[in-house]
Amino acid sequence: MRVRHVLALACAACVLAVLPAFAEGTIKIGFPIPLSGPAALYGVPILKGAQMAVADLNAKGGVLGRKLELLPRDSKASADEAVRLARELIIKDNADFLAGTLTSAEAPAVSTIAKENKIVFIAPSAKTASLTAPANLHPYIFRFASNTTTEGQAGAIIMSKWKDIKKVATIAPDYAYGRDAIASFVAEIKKLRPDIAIVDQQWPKLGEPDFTAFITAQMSKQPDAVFCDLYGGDFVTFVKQAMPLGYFTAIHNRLADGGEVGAVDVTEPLGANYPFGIWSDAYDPVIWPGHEPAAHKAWVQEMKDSLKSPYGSGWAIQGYSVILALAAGIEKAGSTNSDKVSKALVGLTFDTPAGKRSFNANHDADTGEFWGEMVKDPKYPFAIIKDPTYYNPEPVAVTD
Amino acid sequence: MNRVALGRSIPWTLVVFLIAVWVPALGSRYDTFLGTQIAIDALFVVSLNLLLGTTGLVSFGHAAYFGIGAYACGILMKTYGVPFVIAFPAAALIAAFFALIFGFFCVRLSALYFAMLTLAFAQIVWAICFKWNAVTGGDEGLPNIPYPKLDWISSLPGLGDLSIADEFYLLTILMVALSFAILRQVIRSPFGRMLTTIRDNPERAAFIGLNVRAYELAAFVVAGGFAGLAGALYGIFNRGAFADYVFWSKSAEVLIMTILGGINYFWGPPVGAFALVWLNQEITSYTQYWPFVLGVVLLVLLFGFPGGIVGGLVAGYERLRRMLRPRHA
Amino acid sequence: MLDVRKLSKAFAGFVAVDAVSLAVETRQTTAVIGPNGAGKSTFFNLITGHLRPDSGQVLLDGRDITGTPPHRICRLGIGRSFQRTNIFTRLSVLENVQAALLAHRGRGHDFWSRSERFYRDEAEELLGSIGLAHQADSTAGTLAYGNQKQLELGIALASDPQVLLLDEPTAGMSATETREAMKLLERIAGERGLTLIFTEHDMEVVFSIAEKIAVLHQGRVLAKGTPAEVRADAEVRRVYLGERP
Amino acid sequence: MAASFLFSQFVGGLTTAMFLFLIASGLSLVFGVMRVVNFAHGTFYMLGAYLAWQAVQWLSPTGENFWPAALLAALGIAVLGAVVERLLLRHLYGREELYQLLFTYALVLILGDAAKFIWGTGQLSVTRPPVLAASLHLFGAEVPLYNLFIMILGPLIALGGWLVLNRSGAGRLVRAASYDREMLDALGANVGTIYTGMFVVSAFLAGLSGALVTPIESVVPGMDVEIIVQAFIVVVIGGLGSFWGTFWGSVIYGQVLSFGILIFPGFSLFSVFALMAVILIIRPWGLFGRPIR
Repeated sequence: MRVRHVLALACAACVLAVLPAFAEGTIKIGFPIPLSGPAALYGVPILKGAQMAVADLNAKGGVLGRKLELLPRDSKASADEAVRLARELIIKDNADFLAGTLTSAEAPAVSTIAKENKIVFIAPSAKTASLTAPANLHPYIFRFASNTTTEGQAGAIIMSKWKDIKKVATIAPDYAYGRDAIASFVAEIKKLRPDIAIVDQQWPKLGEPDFTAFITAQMSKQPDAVFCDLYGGDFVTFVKQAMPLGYFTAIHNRLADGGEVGAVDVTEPLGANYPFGIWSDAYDPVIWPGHEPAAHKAWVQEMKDSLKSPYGSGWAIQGYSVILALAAGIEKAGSTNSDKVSKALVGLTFDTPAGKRSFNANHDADTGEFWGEMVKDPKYPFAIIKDPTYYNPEPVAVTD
Repeated sequence: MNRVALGRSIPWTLVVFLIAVWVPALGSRYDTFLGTQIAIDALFVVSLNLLLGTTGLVSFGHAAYFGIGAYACGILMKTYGVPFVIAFPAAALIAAFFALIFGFFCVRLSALYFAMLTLAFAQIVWAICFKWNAVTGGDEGLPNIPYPKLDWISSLPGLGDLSIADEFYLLTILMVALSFAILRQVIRSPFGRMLTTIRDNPERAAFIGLNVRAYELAAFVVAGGFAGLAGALYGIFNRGAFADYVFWSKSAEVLIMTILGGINYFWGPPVGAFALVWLNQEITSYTQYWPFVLGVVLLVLLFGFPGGIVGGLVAGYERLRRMLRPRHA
Repeated sequence: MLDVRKLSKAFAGFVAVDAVSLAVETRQTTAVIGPNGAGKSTFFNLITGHLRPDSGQVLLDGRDITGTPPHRICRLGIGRSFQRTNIFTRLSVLENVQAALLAHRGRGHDFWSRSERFYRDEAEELLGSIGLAHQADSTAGTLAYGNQKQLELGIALASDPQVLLLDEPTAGMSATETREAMKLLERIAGERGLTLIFTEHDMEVVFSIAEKIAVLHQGRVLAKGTPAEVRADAEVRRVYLGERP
Repeated sequence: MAASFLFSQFVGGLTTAMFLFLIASGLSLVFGVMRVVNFAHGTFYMLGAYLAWQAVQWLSPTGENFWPAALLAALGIAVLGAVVERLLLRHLYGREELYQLLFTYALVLILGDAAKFIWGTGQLSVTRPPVLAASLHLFGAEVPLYNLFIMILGPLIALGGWLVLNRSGAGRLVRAASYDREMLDALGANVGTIYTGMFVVSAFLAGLSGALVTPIESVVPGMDVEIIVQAFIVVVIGGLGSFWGTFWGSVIYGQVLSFGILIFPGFSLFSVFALMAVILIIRPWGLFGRPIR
């Protein structure tokens, strides 16, 4: 008798332990993203944006009647780590979808995992054109960010208007993002201004702690202007080291940076030490005098509250929008089956705080960047983008 | 002490292999996943232990040959479309070749200097992997290494329809078991005996007529080759080769696994690999501070159980046997 | 047999061995004596290739072996024991001797056989002759000190040497142990026709078995000759024998 | 190319070199005397940086009190070094080198995570001390005063270290300890105290260099692993255990890195690894080391 009781109890315990795994529970979204190191400056707000979206959607009853659950993991901006986490999220944690990753090293690596496991993966910030190039495109990869082609072209268009420059240098992190963006910039600037010569190209690694030698080497080639793709913590360190070396004075602050260093996330830590007068971009200018959409204003307030930050972040919008896009896809597909969601996402138009966006047949969203000159404003203790202008040059067919 | 008869006559490699075969059938997808990782790590640590436990050489750069194997196999399979049956042994040969070159310089130094030199060469390999964008993919690594063609495994009688991950698992444990059998034999061979004399006393070893450096180099090359095999499998398993594989912290990690299991036993290091992988997946569900836990485990090991898990078990078994046996025996 | 000519070695300006010459006949037993720091061990290390001499020559059977690495010297027929016991502590006694046999016979490159199957009988026989047969399966490191010294002799003999260099073969032994060890040495040298060169502190031992004695002092040869000649040497009496406690 | 640019490239390289020397000297001293390769040296450096940031927050976020904060940080790390040596490391002296290596690696893991736990994973930053915030116009190049300060401090520390090692009684004991520990024990010198002292001095240097780097570089997790690799290269190039070797190793490293970037921009950090490879092939024991076997 006793034995049977014990057995029954044991069985019940087992069933209870196993139950949650089988219940039609939450929709799980694996979210590997850099939460440490210099890239965390962007990774953390992206994650917070995503968490905000999940909270908003769940407050409205979730998607298809099921709550969303975000499974964030620190990818340390390393492709190796991101791959490991992505597989663990799928195999161990039974994630239904993947979103996240920050760098263009992580996203392509995770994309192959998504393809193999037939799980939809939406990248909020990886820009490398090769992510969705024909050779690498598969049904499950989607990108919400603008791509390196757009970014390089935007930079070239801006720089082509600086009439007196003849010698241009570039500096960008030495991996897919930097290399692709610089390639696109160089191709476009040569088209727009054949009189311009590229005099120097520097390739520090991502997370470089000491830029001094790169800076002095670049100065020795005496460029008139610089196209830069350093971003996040790297840009903060770069500026800190370049200022006393007279780098910005030498180029008269004629530098364009496509790495979203116009976002509050970078301008705030640099404060008064920001190289005012350079041109840069942000996905979300946050401080947006002029033609700001009404919905955006309300959302920014919510975002600031949610981030507990008086100035918010220019990156939260990427995390937020990715989750909205995924939810819209699931809603349209009426299922969490990745094959169906993937079909639903192609051509889907959805709302984001900065307006409507849609995924094209190439699985890229038509996301552009807000560019402008970085200026002082008495209302803020840091640089802001003057007249943020939306740049979204026609996406060009990418040849691999 | 090290002459325990316990299980000497049992062909452990075969036994463990026959048990491991059942994992895909009985376990979850995640068990197979962990099993693959443990099997590959086990091969990696056993190759290191040929240096550490058998020859008495502390290599702090063993990850170099693991990484070279991963890149070599990955580049051959992905970039050049070479089939696995050729790429896999080629990875071992290439890793062994690099071990020969680096080892040539390393064995000229001894003890701590040897360890530091192996580390230095491993960092050079890392720098090459990290910077040679055109070949290794640089910072982004070499993602998307294709799986080998393994449909034939599913067509074997009695196996049924297996997923590619299951098939790769079976391939992995087969390769690891074969490697174990070879390494076990090498250690038991006269060559292996010569290595143990070098471990115990290099001065004396030279004076029984051994060219100590040549033997150390040979051991280094063999260990490098098998580390290369482990790396080749890992590159496919982890769906890519990355510069992190070669970084010095990876070398430290294998050393930890090896001594955690116990360097005085062939099966010590694989037990260490099993324990560490298992512990990692248990701990990471509770806390993100895995390095902290690993550090504490390491401290406990260094101060409490220098013989490692298997060393501790054998010592406990010995004590128990002595307690249970009548005195006069 | 062994002819050492004007061997010199200096360490950072300090001359440890200074133009030492020594000719040893086949089957002769030679003792090299001298106070601590006289250069005895360095002298041995120069002969066996552990150190490279600054100048001078070592000839074995008329063949120049100066600067040859230790493992080759060993192959050429010079065996040696060390001042600090040098055995393979974690192997069994039998495995120690087996390993030496394998190494000497060039079997070390063999990857595909089992090492324990080689030369079992020979190793056991050798252990018998040095009186360690009953300890064959013990771990070498656990042996008593005297037995470890015996084993070291066994390892040296496994290389089938013609010349055997022994650095303080009885260091740390009691008087009885010393007597037994020397008896064993004499017997084996006789059986195998060995040429023995040894260093020793115990003058009783030295004068009882050495046929020839060389006295080293501050790196130089102070005196050479038969025990009687050396005993009679005034210089030796003054600087060396006189200092004996 | 104008000479002023070469000069500024040279100065940049020298700054890097002197920073590296500050860090690597401690690593080299501990190895030279105690035969311990302290992987945790980089972690001491990182903790020094975090402590300096913390002290600056307490004392004055605007940066006037940077100097006391830096000193405080260095002293804090020295105390940490003493605790580590006295409580843990000393129990491993009799053991194989492998155990000491792995012990210091355990410290890397534990202290690195502790720093993450305390200060988070974000990037922290300290402003330049106002006294040295300006730049000097020298031979047509801008040389930040702070870099100049580091370039002067490096050789001073080298000279000081050399004087202490070679001209003082304590230094003689330290050098003797590096040759033969047993002999020193027999002479009645307290080797334990010498070792503790050495470890504390080395930790102080690591903490100090960590504190001093904060005005130019960002304080982030992982900066320990980054720096230990560089310090290690310097020590290997110069020769393990050679104090002056470490100094010249740093100088060579800095210049090769700096001019490598100028001449072969595509290769950047690879130039120093190539340098290390060449030196190891010619002299595996380093430029100033002694062959040991």
